[in-house]
Amino acid sequence: MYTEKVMDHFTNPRNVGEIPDADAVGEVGNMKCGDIMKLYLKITDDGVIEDVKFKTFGCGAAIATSSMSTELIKGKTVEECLKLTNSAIAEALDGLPPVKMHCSVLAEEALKSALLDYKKRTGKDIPISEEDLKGDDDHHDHDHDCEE
Amino acid sequence: MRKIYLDHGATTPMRNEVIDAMVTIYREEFGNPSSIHQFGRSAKKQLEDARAKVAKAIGADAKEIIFTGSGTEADNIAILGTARMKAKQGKGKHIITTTIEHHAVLDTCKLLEKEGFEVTYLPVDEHGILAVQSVQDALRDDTILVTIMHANNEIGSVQPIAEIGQLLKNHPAVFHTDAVQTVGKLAVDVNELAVDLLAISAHKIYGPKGVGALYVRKGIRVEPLMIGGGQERKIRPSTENLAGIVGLAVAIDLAVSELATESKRLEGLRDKLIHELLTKVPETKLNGHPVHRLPHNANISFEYIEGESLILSMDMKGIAVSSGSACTSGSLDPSHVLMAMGLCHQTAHGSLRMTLGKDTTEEDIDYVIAELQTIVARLREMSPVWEQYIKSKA
Amino acid sequence: MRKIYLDHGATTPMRNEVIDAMVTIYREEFGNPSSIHQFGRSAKKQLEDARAKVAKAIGADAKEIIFTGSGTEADNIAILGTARMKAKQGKGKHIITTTIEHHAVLDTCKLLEKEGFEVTYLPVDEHGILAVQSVQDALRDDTILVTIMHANNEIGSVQPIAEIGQLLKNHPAVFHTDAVQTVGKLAVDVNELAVDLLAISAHKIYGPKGVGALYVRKGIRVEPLMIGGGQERKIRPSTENLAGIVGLAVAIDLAVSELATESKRLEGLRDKLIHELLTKVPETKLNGHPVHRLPHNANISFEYIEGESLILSMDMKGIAVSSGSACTSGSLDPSHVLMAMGLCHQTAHGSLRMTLGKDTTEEDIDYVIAELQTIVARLREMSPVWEQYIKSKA
Ligand SMILES: Cc1ncc(COP(=O)(O)O)c(C=O)c1O
Ligand SMILES: Cc1ncc(COP(=O)(O)O)c(C=O)c1O
Ligand code: FES
Ligand code: FES
Repeated sequence: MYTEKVMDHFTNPRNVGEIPDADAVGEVGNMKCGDIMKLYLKITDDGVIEDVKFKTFGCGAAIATSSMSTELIKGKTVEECLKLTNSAIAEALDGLPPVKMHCSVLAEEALKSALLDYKKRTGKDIPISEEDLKGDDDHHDHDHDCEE
Repeated sequence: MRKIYLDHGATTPMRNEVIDAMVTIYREEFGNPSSIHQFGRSAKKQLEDARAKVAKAIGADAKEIIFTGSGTEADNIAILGTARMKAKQGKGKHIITTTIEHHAVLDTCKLLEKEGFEVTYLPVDEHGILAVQSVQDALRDDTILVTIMHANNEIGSVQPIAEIGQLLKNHPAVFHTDAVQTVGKLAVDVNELAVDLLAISAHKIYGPKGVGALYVRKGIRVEPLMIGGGQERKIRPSTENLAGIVGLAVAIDLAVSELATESKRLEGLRDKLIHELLTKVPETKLNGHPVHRLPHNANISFEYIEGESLILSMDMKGIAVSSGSACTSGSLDPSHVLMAMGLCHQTAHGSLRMTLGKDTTEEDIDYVIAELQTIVARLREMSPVWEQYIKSKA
Repeated sequence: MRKIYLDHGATTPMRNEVIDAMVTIYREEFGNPSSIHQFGRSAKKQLEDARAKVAKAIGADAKEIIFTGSGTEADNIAILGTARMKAKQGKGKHIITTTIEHHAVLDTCKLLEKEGFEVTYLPVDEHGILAVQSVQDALRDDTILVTIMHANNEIGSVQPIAEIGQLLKNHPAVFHTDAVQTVGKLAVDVNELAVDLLAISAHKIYGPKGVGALYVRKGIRVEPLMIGGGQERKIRPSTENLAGIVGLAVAIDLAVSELATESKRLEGLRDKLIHELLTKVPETKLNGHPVHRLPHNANISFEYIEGESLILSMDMKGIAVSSGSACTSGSLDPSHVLMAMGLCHQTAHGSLRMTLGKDTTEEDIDYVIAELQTIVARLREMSPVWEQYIKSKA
C-alpha cells in the first residue's frame, strides 16, 4: 500500500530528534487517530531554515511525511516554507493511499505551527496567523467508504 | 530473511492434507451434487460425508449443518435470518449482543436497529469478559435473539457461553455464538454450550478461504439471505463448493483431533511471549484475560507508540502481526474491542495482536521477543509522547 | 464402461491450468488480502491481478468487479441490492423480468413481490426468445430494475440483451443480466450489451464451484446482502476466497481466448447431435431457438416417455445428461422454462438437456445418438401412452 519512498523514509527517517536551542517549535496533534508531531527549527537571521528536527508519534505515513517534510524545508526560506502543502509532501513520496492523505496534513500543520511560533518570538512580519492553524477538520475525516 | 507468521487470527496457511483432499475433489469429483446421474450422486456422497465430519467435530447431527461461503455469511444468516423470521412471526424485536463482537455480528446488529429492531450491547469488563448476570438482566419477554461470540478475535478472551446457554434454556430467545475463533482451538460442543446457532469459518483452521458453516439446531428456523435453488435446505442456495466443503471437513477433523496437545503447546509459547515482553519492555500491558483466553493469542499494548508503525517495522524484520482484525485494517479508527474494554485512544492505537500457529516454534518466539525490544526502543525514541513521559518521570 | 459427461450446463470439470493456479495460491499465498504485512500485501496483489483479468474478459474496468461466493449470490446482490437501494431512495417499486429466468433470479423476484415490489414477468415466444418490444411496452416511470438472462440454462436460447440495453439507455431503470451461461461461450462485453449489472459463475467455465462475480457499472449502487468487514467495497464482506478468485480469473481468461474456435467446434457437434436425433428418433422436437442458442446446448423432447427414467437409463450407459437445471432436480415439477414456452406437462417431462463441453468428441456424440435410440425405443415399449399413440395412428 505504501510506495518505496514512503517505506524508505519510514525505515530511515531523516532528521529525527530535538534541537534544544531551537528558534521555533511547532507541535500539532490529531487526537482522532492519535497522532502527534513535534518540529524544531533553527533559522538564520535572514530567514533561512538552517536545521530541522522532528519527533512523531503516528502511523507509517505520518512518520514518512514528517521525515520528507524536513528534507523539503531544510535550506529553504521561511516564505518558501509557507507555500509547502501536504499534497506536495505526499507527491515527493510518490503518493500516499487515499485513506492516508490526512496523515500528511500533520506535517504541513506542524510546520505552520512552528512558523507561527517563530513569528511570535521574533515579531517578524510573516504572513501567517492562528487562523491558518485551525486545522481544517475535513482533512482528518476518516473515510470508511473503501471506494479507493 | 526469516519469515515468521504470527497472524493466525487473521487467516492460516493451508494444511497439506487439506490441499491434497481438495485437489482430489477437483480432479475426480466435479459433478453437481444436485444432479441425479453418477457424477452427481458421487459428489453428493462426498458432500454428505463432509457434513457428517463437520457435525461430529462439534457434537452436532449432520442434518444440523448448513455450509456457507464464509464465517461472515454464517453469522449473517444466523442473525438476519433469525431476526427476520421472528419478526414475520410477530415474536418480538429485541436482540442482545456485546460491544466486542466481530463486525460480521456487530454491524449486522446495527443494520437491524435501522430495520426497527432494538439491540442491547452488553459491555465487558477490563479483561474483555462478559458477566453472565448482565445477560440475565438484559433479557426481556420480547428478546428474540442473543448473539455472543465464543472468543474474541482481537484480545482472545473467552466468554462463558455454556453458562449463558444454560440461562437461556428457560427463555424462547434463539442463542447464537460466533465460534469462528474457537473451533479447533477450544473444545466446542453445541450441546455443552447449549447454543442454537454456531458459526464456523474454514480459513482460521488451516482450511480454505471462502467456506464456512452454520450449525442450526433441529427445530430452529431462519430466513435465508439469498434465494435460488434448493441447496442446503434452501437456507443457502448455490451450487455447492464441494472441494471447499471437503477442505473444511478435513481441516476441522484434524484440528479437533490435535486440539488437546496442540493447545497446550501453544499456551506455553504464548505465555513465554507475553511474560518476556511484559518484563523486558517497559510500559506494556496485556489486553484480554490472562487465563480465559485463546491458546494462541497474545495482545499487548506498547504505550507511546503507534500500532501501524510497529507492524510495519516488524514486517521489515519478516514478522507478520496485526493491530486488530484484518478486515478493518483499511480503517483508521482504533479497535472497537480495545475501546470497549476502556483503553484510551492512544493505548488502543499502540496495541499489537500476535496469534501463533501450528508451525510456530520457540526459536520464532525468541526472535520476536528480541526484535520487538529493538523496534519499540527505536520508535519510542522518535515519539514526542515518549519524550514527554520520560521528562515527566525525571 | 465409457463415461460421457454431457451436463456442462450444470457444472464443468476443472481445467488443469485452473487447478495448478489454485494450488500455487494454496501453497504460497495464504495471507489475508486485508492485512498490511507482506503476506497480506502479496495476497492483495494477486487479488487485484485476478480482478483485472476478469474485468478484461468482459470489457469492464477492474473497479467494477465484485467477487462473490456464487452465481446465485451475484444475481441476488444485483436484484435484492438494487431493489432495496431504490426503495430506500423512494425511486419506485416496479421490476421487469421474464418467465424463464433461473431460480436465482425468478424466486428472488417472487420474494420481492412479498416485500411490496411489483414484478412484470414477460413471456417468451415458442423458441424461448423475448421480444424487445415487450420490454418497451412493460417499461413504466417507476420501473427501477430490468433483469433478463443472457442465455437460458435449460433451452439455451439467447436473448437480445444488446437491443434491450440500447432501449434502456433512455430510462433510469438499472439493467441486470444473468450471464452465468454465456460468459466464455458467447462474446460478452458489458458496453456492447449496455448492461449495468452482470452475473458470472466460475464453475460453468471449468473453474471452481463457490466463486462468482458481479459486474457493477461505475455509478451504480447496490445494497449488500450481508454485513461485516470492508472487503469488496463493503458489497460483499468476508475474507476473500483468493484461490477461488484466481481460479475464476484463469478460467475466464482461457475460455475467452479459446471462445471463437471452441464455440464453432461445439456448434458443429451440437448440430450433428440435434439433427441425427430429430431424424432418427420419431416424435422428437427441439426446444429453444435453432440458431440463437448456446453453442453447446441441445434440448430435445421425446414424446411419450418420462425424463427421469430417460436420464437414469442413459446414466446406466455412462452418459450424464439432465432434464433441466440441476438445482431443481429435487423437485418433481416439470421445468418452468419449458412450461413457459407452451409445452404441455407430458412433453415437458420427456425433455432432455445435453450440454457439451471441451472434452466432448465426435465419437461421444455418435455413441450417444446410438444409445439414445435404443433407450428411447425400450422406454416407449414400456409406455402405455406410446401404445395409445401407435394405435391411434394405425
Ligand atoms: C443461468 C444461471 N444463473 C445462475 C446460476 C447459479 O450459479 P451458482 O451455481 O454459481 O450459484 C446458474 C447455475 O447454477 C445458472 O445456470
Ligand atoms: C470472530 C470472527 N467472526 C467472523 C469472522 C469472519 O469470517 P470470514 O472471514 O470467513 O468471513 C472472523 C474472521 O474474519 C472472525 O474472527
Ligand atoms: S497520521 Fe493518523 S493514521 Fe496516519
Ligand atoms: S411417478 Fe415418480 S415422479 Fe411421478
